[in-house]
Amino acid sequence: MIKKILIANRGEIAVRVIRACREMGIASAAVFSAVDRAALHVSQADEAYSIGAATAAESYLNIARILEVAKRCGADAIHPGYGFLSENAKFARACAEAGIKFIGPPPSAMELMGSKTRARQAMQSAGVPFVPGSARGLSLAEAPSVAAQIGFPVMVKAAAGGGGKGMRLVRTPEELKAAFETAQSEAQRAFNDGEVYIEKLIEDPRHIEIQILGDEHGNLVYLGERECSVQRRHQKVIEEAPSVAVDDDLRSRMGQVAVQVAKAAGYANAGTVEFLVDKASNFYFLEMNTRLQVEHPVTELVAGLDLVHLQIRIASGEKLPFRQEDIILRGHAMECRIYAEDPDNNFFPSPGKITQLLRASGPGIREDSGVYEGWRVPLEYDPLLSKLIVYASDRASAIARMRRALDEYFVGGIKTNLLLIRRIFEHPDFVAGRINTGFLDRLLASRPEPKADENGLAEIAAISAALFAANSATSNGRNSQSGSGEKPGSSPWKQVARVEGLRNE
Amino acid sequence: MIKKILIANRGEIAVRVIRACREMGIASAAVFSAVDRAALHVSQADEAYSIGAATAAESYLNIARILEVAKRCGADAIHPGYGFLSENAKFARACAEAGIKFIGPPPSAMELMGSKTRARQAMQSAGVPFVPGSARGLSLAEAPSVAAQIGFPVMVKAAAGGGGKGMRLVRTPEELKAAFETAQSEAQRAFNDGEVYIEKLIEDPRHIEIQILGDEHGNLVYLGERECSVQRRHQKVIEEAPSVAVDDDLRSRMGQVAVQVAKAAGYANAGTVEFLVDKASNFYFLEMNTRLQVEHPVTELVAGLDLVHLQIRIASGEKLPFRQEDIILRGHAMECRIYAEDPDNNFFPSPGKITQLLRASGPGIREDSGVYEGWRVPLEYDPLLSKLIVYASDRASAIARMRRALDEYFVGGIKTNLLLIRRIFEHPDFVAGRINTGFLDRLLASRPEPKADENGLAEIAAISAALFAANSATSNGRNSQSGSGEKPGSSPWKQVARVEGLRNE
Amino acid sequence: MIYEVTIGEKTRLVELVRLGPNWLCKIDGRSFALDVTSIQTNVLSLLVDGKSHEVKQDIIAGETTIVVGHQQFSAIVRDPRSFRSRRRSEASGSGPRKITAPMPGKVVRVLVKIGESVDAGQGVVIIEAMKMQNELKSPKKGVVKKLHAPEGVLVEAGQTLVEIE
Amino acid sequence: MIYEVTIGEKTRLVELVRLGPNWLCKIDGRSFALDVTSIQTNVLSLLVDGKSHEVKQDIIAGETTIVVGHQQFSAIVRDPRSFRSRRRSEASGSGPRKITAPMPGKVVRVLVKIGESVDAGQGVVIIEAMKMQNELKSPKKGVVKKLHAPEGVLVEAGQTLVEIE
Repeated sequence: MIKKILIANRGEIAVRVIRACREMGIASAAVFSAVDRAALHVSQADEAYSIGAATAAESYLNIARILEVAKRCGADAIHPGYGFLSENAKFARACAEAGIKFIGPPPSAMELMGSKTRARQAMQSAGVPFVPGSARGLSLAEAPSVAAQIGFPVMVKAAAGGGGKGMRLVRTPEELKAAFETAQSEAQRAFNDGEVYIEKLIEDPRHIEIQILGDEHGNLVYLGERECSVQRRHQKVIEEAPSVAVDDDLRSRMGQVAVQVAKAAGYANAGTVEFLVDKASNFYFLEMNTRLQVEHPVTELVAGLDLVHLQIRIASGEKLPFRQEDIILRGHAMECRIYAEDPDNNFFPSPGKITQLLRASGPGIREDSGVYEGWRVPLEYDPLLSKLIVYASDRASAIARMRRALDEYFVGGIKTNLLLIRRIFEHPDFVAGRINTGFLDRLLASRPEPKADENGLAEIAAISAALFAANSATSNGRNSQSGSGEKPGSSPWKQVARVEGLRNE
Repeated sequence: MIKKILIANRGEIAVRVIRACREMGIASAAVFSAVDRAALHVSQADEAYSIGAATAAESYLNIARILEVAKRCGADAIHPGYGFLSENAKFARACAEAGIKFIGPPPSAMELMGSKTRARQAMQSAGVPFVPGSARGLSLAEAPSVAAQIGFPVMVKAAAGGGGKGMRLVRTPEELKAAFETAQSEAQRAFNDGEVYIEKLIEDPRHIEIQILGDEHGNLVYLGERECSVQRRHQKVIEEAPSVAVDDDLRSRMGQVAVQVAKAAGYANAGTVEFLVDKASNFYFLEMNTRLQVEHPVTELVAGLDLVHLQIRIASGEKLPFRQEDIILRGHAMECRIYAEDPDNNFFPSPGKITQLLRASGPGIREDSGVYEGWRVPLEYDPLLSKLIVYASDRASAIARMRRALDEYFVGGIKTNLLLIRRIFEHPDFVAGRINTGFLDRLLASRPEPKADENGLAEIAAISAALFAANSATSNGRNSQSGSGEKPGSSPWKQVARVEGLRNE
Repeated sequence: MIYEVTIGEKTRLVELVRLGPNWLCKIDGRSFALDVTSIQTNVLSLLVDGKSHEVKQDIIAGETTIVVGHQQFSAIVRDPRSFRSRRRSEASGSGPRKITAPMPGKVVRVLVKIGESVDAGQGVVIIEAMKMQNELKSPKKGVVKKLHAPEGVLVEAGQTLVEIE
Repeated sequence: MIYEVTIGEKTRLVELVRLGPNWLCKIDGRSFALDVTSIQTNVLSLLVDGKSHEVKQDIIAGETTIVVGHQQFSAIVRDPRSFRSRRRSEASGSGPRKITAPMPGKVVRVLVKIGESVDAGQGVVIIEAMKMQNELKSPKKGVVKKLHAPEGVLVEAGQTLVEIE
């Protein structure tokens, strides 16, 4: 078994891995940049080493420095978390050369999946379903017959593309020529490469992914799906397991394809195969993420397993402790990502000091957090503060539970997306499971429902604002925390509801 | 469905029920005594009403006052929690008379189980196994043959007994006469009733209980067992599910007996049937608790169900949403009860202000708490602060996870039993599952293992004590919270590990 | 104590009077008893006629938000007798206007010079945090009077960057 | 800064010297660099030669506990230059002794009178909390000099109840 793991990451995922190490009796070594000395992962780890300046390139992406620290402290393995170096095959190779186990798939699988074209070739020859399309550059002359064969509507896409440039939606054969030419010239201007291809348009697809797990002895299982359709600019906000769109039959078919993908890539350890799913429950391979995902907890909750423990056991050379038929999925789990960002101001990040942090707890609540009250969220990194995750016996109960948890959760001092999350959890389409990758953009484009001022809450807010002002005037700047604990008379607020009692009698 | 529930309780269980109400869209009404205005259940409920003085008899046990509040606020049901009025049949009847649904079993079942002798008669005629014994007062002349029939060792017990008085252990026939006579005269003196009976001694029994759930339409299921052998003076400290001593066969036999017990009592809603289990896996009925138990969360975690939700559905007249064969138990759950008490000072309660509260979180952690930082734990009630509960795929992982959670958990300002819990979770017998009702007393009687001063932690503690003193001297009494967030230069502790970095390069 | 509290479009006069250990509150011509307990810093428990409200206050860059249950309200509180709050409310009228940083960040570009004329809505400063850039715009037509934060400096939320007159 | 810290039977002299933004610590004749950051009130993060320690301090009724990982230590800290701490350490020697409440509670019985002779270990006061009673005993043979808390009063942890001379 691995004895000491260096965690080449920060934030909630670093804390997540440190907790797993502690539970497994493995020493954990954190690394930190100049602005992260006070970060939670530093104080929670058994060891912690400074690795450079705030800029990620000089610290969390600094391969040489990280390997140097790993060697110096005697770590026999590195967990890369997600983001940063987690999908960097060069880093994985450098670890291997330094005699340090990289907790993840073999570099060859990372390289294969890191290349869109190589991945597509390999997966197509393994019989994995792709969005129907020409898969190569076309001439205008070829376009009509290819499009007709695929069936309208189709997308014309730049081969060198990205970011929506050189991309045109074509609903009828008549529109094809004009769209094709515009896309070509746009692609030429944007990428200096006019090659375009045609792909079937998947209307209102869902983004559904399959968690797979493989050991280094060729055993592979899938742990069900995650529904990740609630996203903004490909940034997932809410994930759940299972998906309302996936029944037992579809789950087993998607699961088997995901295992096939992993097998074709020579995969080991934890990985995720992403699919688009259309309204007719056809699914199409999108890509494979060769790492632990942010949203892995929802799978953990429905499967009753700990994926980080399993990652470490696999990296230690152990065999998977179960076979496919032993996996029992039960109940429903949902995760929301709490970001330090301001949805009312174009999602601008909102770093700064967390002056207050009230957390949700009780039945069915899990919080994977990387922050604490009093900590100053630095400017330099991803604004993910924590993940609030719920488990319940069914989807409706999970939604109700998440709403309850959101009522309890409060972050003071910085802006967060908590109110937006609340809006999503109250949206009738979300509640009914009618979600697809366009859901959140449509919700953001619509005006928030002007809430009926239920129970005169605005009046309560006005009174409260006055009470807070009176409190700070009375306490005259002294720290008034713990009014509850004050002896009668020493606080402007009294403990006992005498007046209330009298009034009602 | 019930629309508004008054919670006739306080502390963590009141908060637990309020959370369930919120998740089910049911209004919750809290009640509070004069010292509980600032308690968590008051601020978390939708409504809150003062019900009287600090003394429980004048508030949380005040049936008339509670019913008056329930009627005034329009509650259509009352949840009694555990303790206080939860097993008071008179209260349940008074609720029914007031037209308010008591969320619990019918009063007749509470009365039956509240009477030791009536319960024994009813259960014996239903074929429920009891500890073998005479079950009635004996004369000295009858004693030898009865004892021989039961088989030594036996206990001679006062019929009117309690608290160990009039109780004698007899290992051989020769000791019987003297022990019988001493027990008789002790019973006569203590209870003014010399009647004694003989019962088989169950050596080193385990305390194992079965959770049952019944609807008001005659359907009954069992949800597996809880192992509650770690107790001090019949006060449970740690509970877990499943028990290492229970295999599938024993579970189904105990479960069926528990369902039989409930059926014989005309039981509905949640209840617990307690058994003693001997080394040969014989089990004997002890009593039935006609309420939700403190330790219900461990069952919730392995069964994936919410017992309070189900209690409310049952009380609303719904049928159980599953049958026995639908219940899937998975993984392992453990709970420890965090008390405000001082194990080093004869477990004396330690009320007072919680000056700091650092909570455990992350994978597999649940906390059901009734307290918050800054709250002053009142003198008047049970010292249970919160319950720390873990779930993992197996018992060894659950123990490791609880240790990790205990590392994270910290209560400042008052004494707690956290260190004792830690000692239990490190004890080789506990880790191996070799526990019985005498385990904790034996552990307490033994000296704690003098810890090797691993890694010079005492030295680190000495340095830290000096640093805290220097910090408070430097900051000169000002609130130094949030050193982490201070700008460089304004705090005696610096954010960036420059020296450390220099030293290592 | 009397406060003028503006929430949304509506300004209410809230009068608070001590009544034994509790408060009597007058608002919009009605009075009622308030049972108030401080739970933690910035968290109050209010009991009003049996209804329990946990209310939280958050102040970011001088702006007050009040959270009641799962509703959130921006509030402006004025003490009508306080000189300071009067002055502040005047400052938000016409006359010179300050452009402040909406969140902590780094000033990456200053787009104007002192004395330059700017239109309402014209970009003035760009600040960056967590790799996202945000262009701050002039709230009015006017002339750049002062530049407080040169390119490259780190600024706090609420810090004045530019003054437009 | 120099402190005398007693943990268990052992008293150590801890010298802390500022070294740039960090500290140099001398203890038991050895010196090493300390990288210290305050995480929250009463919580420090210490890095000593790469090892990370989250240490917590808790003070109950004047007694300091230091928690390092899952070990807990009672600590007595003296500033050798401080008059006040010298006096306090003298007070714990012979001479008059105070009996203090170990936790908040209610004084339910006072078992002695002023001027009464008491033996070491003799019960002096009974206090009650959460329905449990606790008899406080005299730490020494002597005479009751003062009674600070009559029957029926509520007392705080650390409050002096009786003085024995």
